[in-house]
Amino acid sequence: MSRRIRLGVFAVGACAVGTMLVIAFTGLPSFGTQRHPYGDRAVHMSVHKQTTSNVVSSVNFDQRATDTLGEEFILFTAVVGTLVLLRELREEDERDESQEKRQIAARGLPSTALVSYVMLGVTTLVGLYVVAHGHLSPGGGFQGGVVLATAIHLLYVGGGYAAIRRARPVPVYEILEALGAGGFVVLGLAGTLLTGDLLANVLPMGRLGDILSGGDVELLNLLVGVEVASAFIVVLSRFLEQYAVVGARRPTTR
Amino acid sequence: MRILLFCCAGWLLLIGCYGMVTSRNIIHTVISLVVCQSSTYLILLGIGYRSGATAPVYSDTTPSKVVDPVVQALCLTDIVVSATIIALFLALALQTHKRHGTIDPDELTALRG
Amino acid sequence: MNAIIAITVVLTTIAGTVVVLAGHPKRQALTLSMFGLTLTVLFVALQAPDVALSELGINALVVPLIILLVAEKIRARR
Amino acid sequence: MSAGQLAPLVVAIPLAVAASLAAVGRWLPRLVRDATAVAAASASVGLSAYLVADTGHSRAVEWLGGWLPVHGKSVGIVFVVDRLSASLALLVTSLVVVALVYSIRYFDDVQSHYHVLVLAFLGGMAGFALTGDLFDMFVFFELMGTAAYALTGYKVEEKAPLQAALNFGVVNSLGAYLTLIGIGLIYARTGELGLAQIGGELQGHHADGLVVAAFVLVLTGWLVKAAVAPFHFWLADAHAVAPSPVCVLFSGVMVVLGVYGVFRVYVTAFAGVLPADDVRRALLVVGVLTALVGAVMCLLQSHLKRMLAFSTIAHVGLFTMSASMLSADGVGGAAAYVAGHAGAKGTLFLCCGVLLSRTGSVDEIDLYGRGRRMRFLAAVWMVAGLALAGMPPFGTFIGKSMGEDALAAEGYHWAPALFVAVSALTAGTVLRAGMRVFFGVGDVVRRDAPAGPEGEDEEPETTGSRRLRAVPATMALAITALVGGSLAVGIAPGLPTALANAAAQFLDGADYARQALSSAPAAHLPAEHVSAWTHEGVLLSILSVILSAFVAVASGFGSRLARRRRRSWQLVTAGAGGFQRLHSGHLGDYVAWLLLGVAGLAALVGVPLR
Repeated sequence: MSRRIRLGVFAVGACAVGTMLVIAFTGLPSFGTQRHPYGDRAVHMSVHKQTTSNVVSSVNFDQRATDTLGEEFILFTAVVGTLVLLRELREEDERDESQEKRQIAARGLPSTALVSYVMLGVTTLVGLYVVAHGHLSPGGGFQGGVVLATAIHLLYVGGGYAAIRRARPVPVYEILEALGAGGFVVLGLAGTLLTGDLLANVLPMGRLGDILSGGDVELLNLLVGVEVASAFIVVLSRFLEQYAVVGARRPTTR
Repeated sequence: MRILLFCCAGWLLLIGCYGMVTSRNIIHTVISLVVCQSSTYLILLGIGYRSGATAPVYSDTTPSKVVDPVVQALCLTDIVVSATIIALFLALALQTHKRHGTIDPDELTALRG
Repeated sequence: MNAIIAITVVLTTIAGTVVVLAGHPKRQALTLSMFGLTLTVLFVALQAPDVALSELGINALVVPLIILLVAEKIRARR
Repeated sequence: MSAGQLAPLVVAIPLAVAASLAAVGRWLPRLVRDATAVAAASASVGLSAYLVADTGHSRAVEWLGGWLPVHGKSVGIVFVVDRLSASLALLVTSLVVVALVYSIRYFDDVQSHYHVLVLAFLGGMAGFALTGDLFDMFVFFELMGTAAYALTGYKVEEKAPLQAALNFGVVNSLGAYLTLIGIGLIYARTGELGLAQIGGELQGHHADGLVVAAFVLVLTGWLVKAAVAPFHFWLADAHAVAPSPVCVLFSGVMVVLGVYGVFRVYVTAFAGVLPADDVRRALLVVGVLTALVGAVMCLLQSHLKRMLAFSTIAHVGLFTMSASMLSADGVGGAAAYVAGHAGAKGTLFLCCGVLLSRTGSVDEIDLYGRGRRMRFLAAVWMVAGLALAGMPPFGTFIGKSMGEDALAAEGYHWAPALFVAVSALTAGTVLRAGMRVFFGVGDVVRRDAPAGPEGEDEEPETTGSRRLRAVPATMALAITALVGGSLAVGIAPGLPTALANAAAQFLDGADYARQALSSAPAAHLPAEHVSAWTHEGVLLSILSVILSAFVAVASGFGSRLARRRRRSWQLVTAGAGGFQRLHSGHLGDYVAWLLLGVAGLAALVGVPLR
């Protein structure tokens, strides 16, 4: 289709879909409605039966843990997929080592290095805190994992590509990522073995507010933290590698 | 307020689609997809909002009015997970550029007919 | 509270529109980061700190970073 | 342990093995990786078979994590397995085993990523079939999507797979977001996410704009996956370039799961609020459109895999038409058709894989007469082509006959003619290609520019990128299993009756809710006796076989016919060319069509309700 016809088709479709959405929105309950039956039940269950004070974590890792299992594996699959798509092809294997080294040496300034090392420490601590307190306060494995992955990449600002390559043996994180996803499903299967139900709680609950409390929620949170952090480290490293190393070579003519 | 919030979400969805339809660059297409996706979070959280309520986290055990935690749980995992899917698409864009020499949808011609 | 939500909603919508209309991927990465920030504020206003934290990490930081890397890489190949 | 408690393991076991393979696969020899993956998929086959056997009279219900409902209300996620969903899971898992066996001699697989992706794909598909929660469906939908995008783009050294994977991924993601908006809307109205709970809340209410919009939006995602026109564009791209064993899964089950999702959601959640006549009409229109688009486009292809992809689209249209009758015959017929089609179409895709490995091409023009020595492939290809036409006693015949009956019984007397025409067109095209490739019969076409996707060389997909001299035993085994499976579906005694009864169970939404929420005993359904071997059924099938032979000859010698009637032929080719140009491979086009499709669907469902 030509550009104009495409825009025409889009305009017709978009107008109709927009109208449909507006009609649908007028049927919604008023903004800030007090009626949230599922939400109220979830809060009730979380407060009275569980010992997690962050209800969102309770929903994520206990009441609707199967969703999170699925989401975990979407993450896992997407990372494996990215690795497959960015895999080194045969013709690219002949690396130009000297150019690679020059690229690595060119990065990093002493003043920014110091700042970024300090930042690295702070950010890592924040990330660990966010992961560990997911069942108590806002945050958890998903958010904390992202913070941790970002923290390591501050090294790139300070120490350049060489520093980050030392701190980040990518295969280790690939394995950690798989173990995080695998651990989630294994803990779920432990539920099947012990109680008959997949993802049923099998760990002691502890006391509300304690850092070691919440039963499975705490451990699942940690596993998700491991997985998300390693997943983003792996993904970022692949893109960084494409940018810093493969990009430095002459473009493959084909 | 209801109409404002949800119509803005609908606008974001459609403007994202507009971006994808008119895009001359696959990276631009993928970013427009991210904008579309943001509209879904806006809608979900708007639905879960409760006037005068606090976040669904208890500092002590006395329950107070809180907003719907379920939609928040749905959103927060989805945001993180979708980022890796976006990364997958960007990896595809990178390889597409390597093989086709272009990332303009108008010039990608491997799949006609 | 509603006033804050209304203002951030409008800001978010504008930011999202700017992201789509920005021509170059690099400019889009920056505007996307701004869009992520406005969304973060909006989610906080909607009493969703958990979601806001994810949004901050992902759409304000990680995704724009990847986009920048890819855009740079593709520019370098030209 | 109850059958219900075993149901989630169909999903969990492959996922656990996928994660372990990703962790340690790099140190394992290739054989161990293959064996582990096949064993994991086989475990799921066993579990699904047990579920099929156990769900004859009642459903297997499992509240995950033990979050049982209190007074019919729950905070958890439920898996509700009836015989139809268990059978679908069985089909999914069995096809994965076949695909994995076939892949033993397939491409270099570093770090067993291929196996990991296939197992995750399996987990997503099985989860989608078994879950009884709308948002959980969405999650598994995304999981199978993600694995599928990566598998489509697996051959990164070629041009077309990358573009196809992007088209597939972006269009599917957009569909998924629309589904999520629909889920949000319905959550705002009912405050529930479980299918049965949503159905209970909506029961007896007035269908207003919100309900219609929510229904249409939720369906959009599923219909994109089902590749129903005008959401079908990505399918032809993806199926034409994905590795052949993966195409078996794409064509055999992934698109079918989209159709399944549509009917599952309607029956359990929306049947109490949207009248059946209204939905039936809408889905019938969509089905007819899809069948016609697929059949015509199929005829115009010379790239074998793209041809098969359009044939899949045509058949999805037929499944949708048949199931949209919402009767035991219609849904049961669609199920039989799906099983028979999966075998036949899978066979053809695997044959393409062998052709690609041995000749480096899958274009019928390039391959003219080059398959003369390949006796096994020739025989299997022609048999599978005839099965596609609905030749008795293949499974496709059973499904086609039951579907025609169901449509005629509802007063759509033109529908059997469409069934015959569509299956004759698609099967005829396949037979024409077979004649050209394996027998060197038909016009020799000369062309200036390479047509179809990837005119340039395709890389063979086998290990070590050597060309194969003969068909390896594992590949022959997989191909034979698929042809045999298609035949077995057709001749298994009592299968039509069993499927019709399973369909009656599937369609009983009220009973579904009772069993899911209060674990009440199942309502006793009167057992129905159904036979596909009616006079009309057999006659129509023979007619479509004869017609497909006619199509094969006519299109095989098309240019000779064209020389006689130049004027009218030019008109036809011009029209066909214009139609073909709509399938441009342009992502912007696909997004525009998607929005138009949503609008059309909303009009079809919503306008008659006013």
